[in-house]
Amino acid sequence: MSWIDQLLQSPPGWSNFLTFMALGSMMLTITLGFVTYAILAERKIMGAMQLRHGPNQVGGRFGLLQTVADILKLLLKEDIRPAHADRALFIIAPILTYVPAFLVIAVLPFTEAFHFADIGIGLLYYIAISGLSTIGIVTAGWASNNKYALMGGMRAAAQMISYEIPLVMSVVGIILFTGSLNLIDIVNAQESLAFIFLQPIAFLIFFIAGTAELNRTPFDLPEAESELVAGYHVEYSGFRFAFFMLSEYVYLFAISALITILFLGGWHDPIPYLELDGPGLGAIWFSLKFIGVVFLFIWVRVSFPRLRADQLMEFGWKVLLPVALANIFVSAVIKEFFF
Amino acid sequence: MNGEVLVFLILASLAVIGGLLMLNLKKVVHMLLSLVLTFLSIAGLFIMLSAEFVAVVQVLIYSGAVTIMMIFGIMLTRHQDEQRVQKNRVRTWVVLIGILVFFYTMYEAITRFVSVEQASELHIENTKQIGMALYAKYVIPFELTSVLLLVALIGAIVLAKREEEEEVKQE
Amino acid sequence: MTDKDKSQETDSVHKDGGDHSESERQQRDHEADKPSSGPPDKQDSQNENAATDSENPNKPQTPHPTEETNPKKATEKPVSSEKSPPDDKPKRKSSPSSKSAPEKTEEEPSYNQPLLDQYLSIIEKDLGSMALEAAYINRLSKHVPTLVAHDHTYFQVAKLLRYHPALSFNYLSELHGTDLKTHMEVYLHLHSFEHHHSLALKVKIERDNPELETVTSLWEGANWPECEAYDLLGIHFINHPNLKRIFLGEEWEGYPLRKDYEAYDEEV
Amino acid sequence: MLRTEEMLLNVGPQHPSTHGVFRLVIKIDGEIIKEATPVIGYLHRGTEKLAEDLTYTQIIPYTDRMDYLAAMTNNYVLCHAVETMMGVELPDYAEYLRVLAMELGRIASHLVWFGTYLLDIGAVSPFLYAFRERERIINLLNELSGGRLTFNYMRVGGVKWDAPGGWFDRVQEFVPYMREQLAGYHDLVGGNEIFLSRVKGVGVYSQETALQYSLSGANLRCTGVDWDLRKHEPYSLYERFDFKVITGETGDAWDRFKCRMGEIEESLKIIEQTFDQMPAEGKTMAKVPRMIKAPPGEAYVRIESPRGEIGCYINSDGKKEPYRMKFRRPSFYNLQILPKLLEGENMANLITILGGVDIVLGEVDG
Repeated sequence: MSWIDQLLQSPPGWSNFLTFMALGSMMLTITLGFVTYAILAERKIMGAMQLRHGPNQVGGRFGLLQTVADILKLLLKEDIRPAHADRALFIIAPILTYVPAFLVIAVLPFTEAFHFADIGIGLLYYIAISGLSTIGIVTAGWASNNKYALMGGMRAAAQMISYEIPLVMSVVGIILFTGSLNLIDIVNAQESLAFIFLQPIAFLIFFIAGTAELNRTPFDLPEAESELVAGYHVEYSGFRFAFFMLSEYVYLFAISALITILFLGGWHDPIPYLELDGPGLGAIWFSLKFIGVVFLFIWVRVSFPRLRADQLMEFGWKVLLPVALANIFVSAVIKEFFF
Repeated sequence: MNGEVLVFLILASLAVIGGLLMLNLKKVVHMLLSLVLTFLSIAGLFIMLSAEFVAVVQVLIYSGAVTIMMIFGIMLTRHQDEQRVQKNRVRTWVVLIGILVFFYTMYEAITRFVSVEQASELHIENTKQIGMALYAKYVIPFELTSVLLLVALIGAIVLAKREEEEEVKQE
Repeated sequence: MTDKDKSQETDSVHKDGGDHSESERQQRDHEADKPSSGPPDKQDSQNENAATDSENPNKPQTPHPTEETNPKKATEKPVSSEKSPPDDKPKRKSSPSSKSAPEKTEEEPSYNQPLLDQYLSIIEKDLGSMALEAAYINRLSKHVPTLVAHDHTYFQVAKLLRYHPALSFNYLSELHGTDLKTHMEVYLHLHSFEHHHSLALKVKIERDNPELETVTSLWEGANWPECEAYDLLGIHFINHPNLKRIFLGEEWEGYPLRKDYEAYDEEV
Repeated sequence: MLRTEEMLLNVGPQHPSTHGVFRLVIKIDGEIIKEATPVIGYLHRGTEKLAEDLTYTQIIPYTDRMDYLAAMTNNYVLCHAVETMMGVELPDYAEYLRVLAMELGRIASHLVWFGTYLLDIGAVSPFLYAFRERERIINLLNELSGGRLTFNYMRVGGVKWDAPGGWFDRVQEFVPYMREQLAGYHDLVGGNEIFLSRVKGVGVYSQETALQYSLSGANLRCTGVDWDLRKHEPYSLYERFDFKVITGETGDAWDRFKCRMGEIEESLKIIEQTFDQMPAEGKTMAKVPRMIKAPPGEAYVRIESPRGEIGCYINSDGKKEPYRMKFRRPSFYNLQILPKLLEGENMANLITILGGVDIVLGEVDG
């Protein structure tokens, strides 16, 4: 029984409360720190790929404080609420989107030592909780009382339901090989060989479906700027808008971490049998792989145009899902005969 | 009183509040969201019972899929935003008696329930145990259920198709 | 009827062109003067080939701009008997010379003259000799054959131009109106993608109550240009599917492109 | 089946993809467009009315502002109309300069279209690439005319200035560079499955429809109509150049894309040929009177602008101002087909179709 389980089962008291608060805040800080620099990285990388500089004014040559300044600006901005919006839901919606984004981080193991909740069904938990954000997005779209927002919300809902299925299906192969839904077990199963080599198709499906879950190009239909202006958050300003934006990047953080854990072997060294699995090295390996995945996401965003709504649905149901199902079947056969 | 009881109380009352709000709110979307609250609280209760798998499935299926489907249904179709049901005295009484009977039955059942042994290791390999039970002990009911669902799925497609054809005819 | 017979012989008989249209126009003028007595055509005076002015002695004091400086020209009908078939590319080199000396009695006929004759013969066969008010080659505008229809024959002429297999002007390049103070004029520039030739069709309408049949049924592309003419000049197109003030909005007062339009704010 | 609710959606006038102040009122059922009504006039400046009080030379800057992405062709059509009426013969050198300027402008205009179209479809990067190339063209035209967007370079009877020293070399350098970049565009965009699935079979219309709606330019050629005024009603010196008229087959957005990209290629060819043919130096102005007066009468000329057939009608009473001036603005005519194209389309195709028409609002509203 780990220390955190002990903590959970201890009697309530102010000390425990404070411990929990401190732990939570720590995680929040780490995540927000990541988000801050992920946004900066995205802008810098996109800038480099698009022949421009990206932020370079606030915080020195690399614009290191640009995102901080942006978030501060959003904090100070006037909070505008449309007159005909549904007041209660308009306020709840950003929270509904934001909270699950942070909840999912609880189960992600970053290194052998550094992880929070070690629950048996970590993978399933991630998928279930991330689905909750959809409700927030739909609510935001509905509550804004704006047609563009509503359409964005609808698209988000349709898209997230459609792509959640291949997302889940694609990892079944990994679950078959590991025999566990626990993320730590999954990482440990990749000590010798990362699952990306065993399950390349699953990786592709997961990456594509993950991009769709993140609402990023080429699947950024819910907030398609050229069509729906900004989609579901078109009426939001100030810090409520920041909630949506932050949760988007927290999900980027989470899904990149999840891909690292599921397919790239987490904190294990990338070259097997190299025996470079030191306690400190784990964090470095994880970070490198993780940064690679984030870079891949940004790269995809810069390169592709957007899919159309019906094509998106068709792709999800007619291509990804059958391929994912076939992958499960093949994995089962392989597992049966070779392992 | 330890944390468990406190959490239980919070979750239970949230679930009840969600249900009450669901019955009393006027806008359909509000009702739906209060339903989500109930679903989530129940998922929390499942976790307290060391039924992690069931809890997560509860979130995934009910809060995720079912709610979204309902939202779609509500938003895409014509409906009166506010509905008022006329109060019926007799009905109120019948409902009240029903509730009392239900409460009493549950009370009796719970007080007479004697747990044979306290399963202490429930949360360990929870999922595995469910899998074992489903695919070994209860495989026939499981298969029957899946057949039933399949039939329902096909039935839904057939019904939708027929209506479509009728619509074409009408036009 | 000898003219007609001659013109039907073959297209390459160019000398007929002038004669034919000329006599026709004389005829028409005599008849047209009696019943309509509407604004007589002054527009033609600018055209070398048109001879209507000469037959129109009782010309009113037209404030039309072209009258002020335009010398009477083409008083003689262009008797161009022995002329070679149309040269293929007589660029603008030919036009300035002809323009600089409008008084020249013997004028080189335009390379588009046979085309115009062909159009005229077709129109005459189908709609009678009364369909057109005038027909000439507009040398200023790259020698485009120009037909001037009456407002009551305008739609029929347009329809014929659109659907007649030898004409089939299936492309509307331009439609606009002009306020000429005494009357309004609608100008259409048509193009045929089958025969690759162009044509200008004009129609004069009265200024006080400008009304004209729409040609949207012939060319969908006339929809917005007609709205534009309605918006800016107040020309009402009858049977137009959706005649609206396309730029200025329904609440705008007056028609800005009319010459007597007074701006709300003179300073602007 | 579920009965879905129709709703009225206002796209614009302030919408990122309407390319200016253009409003589209659409009735949608779910994501299917039932009816689309364009509302224009937000940028109407009354150019034609203003022209009635201006001398011909004074009108030239106004034409710059109509199609502000291809101002050179606008300059040209006005000058050409007046020159046609006056019968002015231009020196070859001046005409070559005009052709160079117009073709550079055509490339720049198509580049803007390429970039913004991809932006509409959701790809941000090609926009920035296209603007890098456009920047070079704009710099070249800036050296030539002193303006970056509204050039006001042409005059009745010629051009304002001779090209500055070394300008021709810089244009010559630009041609191979642009070719290389164009190949890159085809790699990045033309071969992209997502892009193809977005544009193929979208916004299809037939040849007859295109003619019926008075479409012109790439919008007409994409249906297979071999029609380019530069080729078929040659003006300026276009007879002397060897270039192809790019036509499509199916009349969908993909063909329109191919037509426009092909036209960049052909324009580059024309620029190259210009250098082979051009005299080393010459006069930039023909002999024209100090005060330009078109002879009494009327004229309508049309030329090929990047957006289609741009025409200029002048009714002159022999004064120094036109009595009536009218521009046939291709965007205005091209936009008419939009309601027909959008009916029954998916909402997501709205922007693909609207962008494919390639409108400039300054031109639509005149």
